[in-house]
Amino acid sequence: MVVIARRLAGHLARGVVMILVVATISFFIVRSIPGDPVAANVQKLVQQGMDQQAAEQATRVLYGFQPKGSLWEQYTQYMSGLLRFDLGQSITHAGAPVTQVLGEAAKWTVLPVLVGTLLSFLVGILMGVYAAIKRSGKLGDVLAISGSLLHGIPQYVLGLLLSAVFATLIPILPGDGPVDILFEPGFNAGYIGSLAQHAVLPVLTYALASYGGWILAMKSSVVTVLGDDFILAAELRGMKRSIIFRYIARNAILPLFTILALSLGLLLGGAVFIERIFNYPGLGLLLLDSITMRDYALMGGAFLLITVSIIVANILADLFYSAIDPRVRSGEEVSS
Amino acid sequence: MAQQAPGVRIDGLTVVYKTPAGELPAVRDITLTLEPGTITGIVGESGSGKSTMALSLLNAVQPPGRISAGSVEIDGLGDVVGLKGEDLRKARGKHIGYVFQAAQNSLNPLKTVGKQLLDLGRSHGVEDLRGLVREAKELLGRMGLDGARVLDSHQHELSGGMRQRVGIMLALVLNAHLVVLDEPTTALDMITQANILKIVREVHAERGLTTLVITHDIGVVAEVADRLAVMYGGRLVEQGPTREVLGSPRHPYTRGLIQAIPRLVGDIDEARALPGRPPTLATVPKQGCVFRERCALRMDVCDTVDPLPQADQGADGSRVVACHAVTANVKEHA
Amino acid sequence: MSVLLESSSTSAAMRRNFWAGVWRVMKRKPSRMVGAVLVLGFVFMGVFGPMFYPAQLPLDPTRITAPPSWEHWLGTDDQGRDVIALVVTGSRYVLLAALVTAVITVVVGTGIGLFSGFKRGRWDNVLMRLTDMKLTIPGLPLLLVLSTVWKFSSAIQMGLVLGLLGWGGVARAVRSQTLSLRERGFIEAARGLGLPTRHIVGKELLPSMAPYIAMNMLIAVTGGVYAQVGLFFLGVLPYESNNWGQMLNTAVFRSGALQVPSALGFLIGPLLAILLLTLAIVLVVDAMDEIFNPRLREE
Amino acid sequence: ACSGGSTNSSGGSGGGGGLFTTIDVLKPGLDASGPANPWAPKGNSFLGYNAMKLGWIKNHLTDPNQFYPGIAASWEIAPDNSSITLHIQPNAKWSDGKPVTADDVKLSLGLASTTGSTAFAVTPGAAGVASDVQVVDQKTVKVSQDMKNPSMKFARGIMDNWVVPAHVWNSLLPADFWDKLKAARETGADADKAREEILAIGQKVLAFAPPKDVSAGPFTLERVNPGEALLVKNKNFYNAANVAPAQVKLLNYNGNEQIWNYLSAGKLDQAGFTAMPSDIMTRIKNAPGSNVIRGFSPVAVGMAFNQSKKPYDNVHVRRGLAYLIDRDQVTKVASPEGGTPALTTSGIHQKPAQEWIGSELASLNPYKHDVAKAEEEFKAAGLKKTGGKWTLADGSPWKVSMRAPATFSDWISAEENIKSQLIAGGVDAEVVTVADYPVYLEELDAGKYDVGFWLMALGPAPYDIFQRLYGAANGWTNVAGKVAHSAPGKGGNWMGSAEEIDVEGVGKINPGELTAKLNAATPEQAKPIMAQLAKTANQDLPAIQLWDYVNTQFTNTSRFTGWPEQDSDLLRLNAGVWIQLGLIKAKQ
Amino acid sequence: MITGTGVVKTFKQRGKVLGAREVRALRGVDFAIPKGGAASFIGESGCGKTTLGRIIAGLETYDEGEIAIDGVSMSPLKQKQRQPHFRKIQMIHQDPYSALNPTRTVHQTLFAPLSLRAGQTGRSRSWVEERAAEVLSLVGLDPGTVLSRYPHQLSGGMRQRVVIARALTVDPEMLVADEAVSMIDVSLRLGILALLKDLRERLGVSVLFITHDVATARYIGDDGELYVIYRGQVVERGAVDTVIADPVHPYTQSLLSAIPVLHGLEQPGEQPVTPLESLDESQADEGCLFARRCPFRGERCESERPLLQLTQGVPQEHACFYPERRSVIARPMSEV
Ligand SMILES: Nc1ncnc2c1ncn2[C@@H]1O[C@H](COP(=O)(O)OP(=O)(O)OP(=O)(O)O)[C@@H](O)[C@H]1O
Ligand SMILES: Nc1ncnc2c1ncn2[C@@H]1O[C@H](COP(=O)(O)OP(=O)(O)OP(=O)(O)O)[C@@H](O)[C@H]1O
Ligand SMILES: [Mg+2]
Ligand SMILES: [Mg+2]
Ligand code: NI
Repeated sequence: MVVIARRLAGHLARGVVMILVVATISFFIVRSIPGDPVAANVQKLVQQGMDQQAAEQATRVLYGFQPKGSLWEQYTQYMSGLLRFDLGQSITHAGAPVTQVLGEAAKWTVLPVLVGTLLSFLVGILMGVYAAIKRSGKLGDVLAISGSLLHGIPQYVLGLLLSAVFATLIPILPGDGPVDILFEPGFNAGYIGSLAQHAVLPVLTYALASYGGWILAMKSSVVTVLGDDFILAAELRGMKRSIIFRYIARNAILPLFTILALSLGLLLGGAVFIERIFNYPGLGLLLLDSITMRDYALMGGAFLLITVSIIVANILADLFYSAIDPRVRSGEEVSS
Repeated sequence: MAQQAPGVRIDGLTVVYKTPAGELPAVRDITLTLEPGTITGIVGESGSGKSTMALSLLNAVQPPGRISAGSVEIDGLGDVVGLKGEDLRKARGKHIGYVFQAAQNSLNPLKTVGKQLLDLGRSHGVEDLRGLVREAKELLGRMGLDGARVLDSHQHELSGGMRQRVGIMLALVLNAHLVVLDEPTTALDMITQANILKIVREVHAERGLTTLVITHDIGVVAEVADRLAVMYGGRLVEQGPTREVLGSPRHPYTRGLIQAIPRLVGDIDEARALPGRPPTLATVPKQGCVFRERCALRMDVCDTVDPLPQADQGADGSRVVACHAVTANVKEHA
Repeated sequence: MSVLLESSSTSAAMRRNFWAGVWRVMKRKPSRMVGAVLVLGFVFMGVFGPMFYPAQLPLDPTRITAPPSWEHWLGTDDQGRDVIALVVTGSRYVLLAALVTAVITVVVGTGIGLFSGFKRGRWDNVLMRLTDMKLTIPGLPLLLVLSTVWKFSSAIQMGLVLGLLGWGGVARAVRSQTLSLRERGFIEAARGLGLPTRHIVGKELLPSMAPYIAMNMLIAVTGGVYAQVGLFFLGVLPYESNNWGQMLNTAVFRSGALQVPSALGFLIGPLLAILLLTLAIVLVVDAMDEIFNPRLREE
Repeated sequence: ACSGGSTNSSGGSGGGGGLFTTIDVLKPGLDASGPANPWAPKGNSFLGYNAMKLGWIKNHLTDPNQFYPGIAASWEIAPDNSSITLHIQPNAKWSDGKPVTADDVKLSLGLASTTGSTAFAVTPGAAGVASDVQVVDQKTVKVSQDMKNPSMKFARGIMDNWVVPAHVWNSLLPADFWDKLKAARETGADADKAREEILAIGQKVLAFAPPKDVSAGPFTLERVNPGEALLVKNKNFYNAANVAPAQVKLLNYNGNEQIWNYLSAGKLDQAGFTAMPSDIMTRIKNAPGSNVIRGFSPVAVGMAFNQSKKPYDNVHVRRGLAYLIDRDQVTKVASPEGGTPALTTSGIHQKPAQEWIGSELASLNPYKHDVAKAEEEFKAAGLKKTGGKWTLADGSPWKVSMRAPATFSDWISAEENIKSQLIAGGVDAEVVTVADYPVYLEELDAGKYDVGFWLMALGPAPYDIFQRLYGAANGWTNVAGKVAHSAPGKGGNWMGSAEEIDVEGVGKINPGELTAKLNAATPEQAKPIMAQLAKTANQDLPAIQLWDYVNTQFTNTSRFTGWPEQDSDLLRLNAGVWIQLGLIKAKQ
Repeated sequence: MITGTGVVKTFKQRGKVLGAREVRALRGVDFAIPKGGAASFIGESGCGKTTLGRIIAGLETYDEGEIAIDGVSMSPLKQKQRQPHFRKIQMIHQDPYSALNPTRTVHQTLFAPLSLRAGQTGRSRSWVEERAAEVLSLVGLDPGTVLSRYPHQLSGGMRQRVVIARALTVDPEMLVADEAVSMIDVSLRLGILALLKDLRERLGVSVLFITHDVATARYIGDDGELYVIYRGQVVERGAVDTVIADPVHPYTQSLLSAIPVLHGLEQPGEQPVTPLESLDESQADEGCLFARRCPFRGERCESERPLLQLTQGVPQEHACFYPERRSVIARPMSEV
């Protein structure tokens, strides 16, 4: 327990440093973006029929939500805000706290990503075991190659293909938006059903995008474990197949937890594509919007949130890992 | 099935491995009898086929290898080569205990020894799991370990010597009377090795086992075995009672091997290395004597004809040698 | 210091051996041949493809986003240009940028990994923290943010930025390889003999890792393609008249390829190119895996 | 709802006139947490539905001061434009039952001045600004214009303002607000401070979230989720009897392709214009009940030159290019549904051009596609043609480098097409895009581009029309009615026309000053000026007018009828206004 | 001549998040290896033999104490300055498989250090060729057949010879052979041992031989010294044959009695000493380090640490309060 606590403390310390660094980086990147959002806003208003001067004034009010002062002052202000979980105000949302806007969007990213990951994790692991066992046969080959292929194909290609096939050519599933409005939000069959229906394609894309990785990782992990002496030893002791299978599975899955965290990162990164294709109002879309709108605070916030969730996922995966690996639990360093 | 030390008769055993160059024999036409209640030692250099033979005793040669000919008759089990599926699985562990070459890593790193013991019990339909644990503790205690603590430990919490002892415990706990130990002391230091060998000897005697010890270290065999068999290039070149074989080796390889042992006392110039190098699966001659390349007594016939094992009966049991030169010599004398 | 030539006869024999091994591995599974041919095809397409077409692709304003036909196998784009011609001529930018990405990824990654694993100690700590950070920060969002700062005005620049963002994984892997090779006696022996670091890294470490690096390079190529095509697809990069990602963007967001089947060819073109490239590289990596794996290569 | 998902019929809860489904093209990305605040950019106040203005601007070709009644049932504009008196709808009530009063209006105008509004600009000396808001009685408000720098658009600036309930928004304006506003219009330190304070109030206004939507419009906001916003009928609306739909669903969208989807599935009862390819248009037209209404949209797009750069300083080069580019083809490729090729370059949208300059229009050079004439012009400019390619006079290569923001796909299409045409005509060309509109504007302003696309002819007010060509972007600034000119490359002057231009048949004129005059000119006074400026633009070609936008509205007759006619003056307003005016009827 | 006095090495095991564990690998070791002489270190696994060997070969730093090479003290020197001195001492690794680079031929392996030297001393390329052939002949390999081979084309014994040949390229004054024969096939071991002895005699290189098999120590040369090491401390030190025949420290006696008896050839010793407990590094450090396992321990052993010294009537140095000769080793039948 002490070891785990220490590990946790170490991770947290490193995580916090990481977050601060990322926050700093994003702060400066975001502020070095060229372009004049004020002029763009003015032009937009002018096109909508507003007078030049009025447009300028309106824009000035809107962009008043941007922090003022020297870059350094802004930075210290931003960092001290960060400690209070205050990420500033969003311009496009007329001064709404960035944290609130992010909170709205986060659920539309986190849930599908989690469901998709879980789904592909389960299926991928099973198929990975199968591919490992049949690795010298045709089927194993096909599984492995298709796994590599799926692992290799970028998410947007998968998303586009799925959307083209299931939402356009054979329109059996909704391909944009997260839910149908006419259902009263809440715990009722219609609303939940609509949510689920709309989530199918994005979740499927997330799942397919990570599935290949699982198959490959699980396969190689199983192959490694199969080569471990203790499996042969168990066989030579006449252990039941089912028990040996459990040994293999548990030992093979263990290293996958690290990959789980990494894949979460990958998926969260890919959310931009999937959400754009399926018009899912999650963090990715928010980030994209904030970039085109030059909503600096929101942009930095979205970027930070995505990164932080990856850091947290890493920590969780590691803790989970240490909870089930006795070697780590007792403080022994496990290589690989 | 409460049986006592079973006898084992290996007859014409050949094991081949599939390689890009075709199927090559790692063990070729070996005939060997393990008398009930004895400790037999097999020595041979790396790659001579020792482990392969040991695995054949459990019909557990791993792909791409397979037993291509011969039989392994074990009292109370019959021909193991013919066993399949559940029968084979049940025989392993319950009838034949196997202590793994790399016993260091023969335990599941994620489970405690005790849990693995229970898994073993369940696999073999042991009803009285408490009894099994008691038995295991007793065995461990017998080997100088604190049974309760060991059963609660994970592999990484045990030292090499302790792991090896746990391996022996797991091989014996189901009351197997035939035990195969593949390199039981490799990678252990001298003092631990001495302890393990002592344990092997004592347990063997106490439980009335038939034991097969496989090693590349003649010293180990000399220390524990009643009978000694020498393997070279997948062939059994000589076997007989340990003292006799060590005291008066007949096969030129055995002689060379014994001569090559560094000695603690005596004239150091007596010892010398064997010229040449041991064969590998690919370089072992396909026909004729496998040792001829390094043999001082090489004759023309060695190139073409496999020397047949010739047996004679000595005071402590039979001695077998497979060498044209030795046979010829004997004939000459006769 | 005099540099001596290495015994040429042995390396020649070795090379012959190697190619025989390669051939055997390729022959074992025909799919690998397909992969190799596809990779060569893409290289050819990138190098010579654009030469088959006029610098300014002919366009036909009467046939905008036309469905596939005999004349235009995958239809036409929103300007009435042939989709296949676009894919072919667009490949140069994409592949060049991907190549630059891969080279930088591998060079920087290997450099940092080697340095870190070789020097160990404080430098290692610092560099690995840096690498960890790079690996934790999700690449795509970072690219999105960066795309507003940088102007990716040429394929080389594009590759440069992608490469500078992508070296983390390679560095980590190379470092762990270096660390494990360091433990091997031959590196220590070389140091004991007083051989210069240049020799140790260049002659002892790198050749041992070469296959691994080559594989990483191939994978980095696909990574480079995906990232830039993705960015163009999202439309966060300046419009590039001839680029797979731009085609996807225009097809989906402007020509309604997901709405009207007639424009589907416009979408399929670049998608197919990406799929084939992925397939090709997956198959080749599969073959390389076997070629360079001494366990599998051993006869 | 999405393809494959449930359609309108699944709503069921509608009853009565049923459910009206539409989309607000100006608001991509509905924000479920957005407030019902018409000033908030992501707010959930929808023009005409739950957000009311004093009046609704008619889509008139030339007169900016034509309105449909909104909160104001009627109005009187003083003949000299010095004031406007508003009469509030006698029956107007807020959805919570309270009547709409003059105080509401006054407060709303106050709020407008904090957030930026044409008639309530806080810039000293701004044109057409209200000097005083006077509550005449509970249903009448009089607003006077500051006649120091009057504008023809004063009435429009007043009518085009949101009205929100004072009993909800009261707390935002401090008691001394109106004094502050007065102070802010002056110059000096006190004024600066006042402006700062007003700015701060403005921010509060933008961020203000009423606890509940209180609307004087035909609907109130029921709920928003990330996909859609649902509005229900407001029984207290003054014209409730004539409001047909019981519910309005406003769909969210993030990209135009989503709107295409909705439309081709026949899901939208009405939608504003979004750019789309012809294939999609065909599909949409084929959807059951689908109906397209087109009308005037006072915007044109032009290819503008930076005359500080060679060879664009030479008018013959500009003319040559105008001859070389086939505008029909450009329009067909770039904006097949949203525009008509410009007949000529006059700086005015072709429809109102007829009204403004009449027969003069015919005398303008149409710059019909004509390669021979282009060659002539190039020769006149001293360009050389070698090896089929035009080079500069000194033999150095010439490449027309056109810029566009990457996000404006129709502009890029157009430039791509122009590029092909130019190359075919022997002029090397390229299209360079920049990340997005903000960067584009910044760099354009900095004079970094040779050629860029520029929106022009933003009517209907004449001043606004020519302000695009002869305003700030071309060096002329109009501060407090005084015109100043800054040299090319300075003060935002990226077009770089000469300050005085000798126009054939007119003589030397200063187009900037002429333009400034339009601000306060009556239509009759404006006409001759417009003609002069049109001629100038036509001859001097600071920009080549490529196409004039068309306002296209999509409607669907399956569920509702009563849609506006083609070219109706209702067209630039959205369906919310049509509904509240009682035009839309449920289909029987 | 290499001498060491009071060499101490403590490893801090890192990798743990917080707090580090210390491993006291060497606790003040004295040694002296004369030019052309031989010394053997024996001891159990983990007692610090390799560490000491690596320190002597300059591959590891030491924390305290002093090492002098040919009278030059190493302690005040910087890492770079030490290098030329340590180059005189070459390490022969235990594992000939990993000690050679699999991607380089014997030719390349030998040429690198040789051409470096040729470059430094201005010798010609032909010298390099000659010298390569020479060192190969020295280790008993035929240059013609071996030079062009890759390591995997050589047997274990040949590989170990190549490793030695490589060490000889720099004309070392001393070879540190760490378990140089333990991974070589039994039948070939003596060959390597004979080679080392031969090199001593012919080239005058001194040899530091690290082994756990005491018998092999005799084959390096009978003039050698034997150091028995226990938990980082030298517990007995003397001429090889003396120590083997008349061990006085109980630990040495344990080690020697643990050597398997070749029944049939040998007679077991009369007073074998075998401790049952295994080595426990984490055990307390007070008193004699061996006390816990020692069957002959007295009260004094528990509280006081015996130091290496000569006592009356004992020919070799030892660190034991109660030194006593015991006949533990097996004797050949012929002698009995
Ligand atoms: N899976 C395999 N595939 C191919 N050849 C194999 C395989 N396993 C063993 N061999 C070969 O079979 C021969 C005998 O191997 P085996 O493991 O039985 O030797 P051993 O005597 O136990 O050697 P060691 O002392 O190294 O354990 C060797 O030449 C080996 O290379
Ligand atoms: N690099 C290192 N980091 C931490 N501890 C180390 C390191 N090297 C050695 N040790 C520890 O120092 C002690 C002595 O190790 P050393 O390798 O010198 O023993 P040895 O006598 O050579 O053992 P063996 O016979 O197993 O080779 C051991 O406890 C070992 O775990
Ligand atoms: Mg073996
Ligand atoms: Mg060691
Ligand atoms: Ni991966």
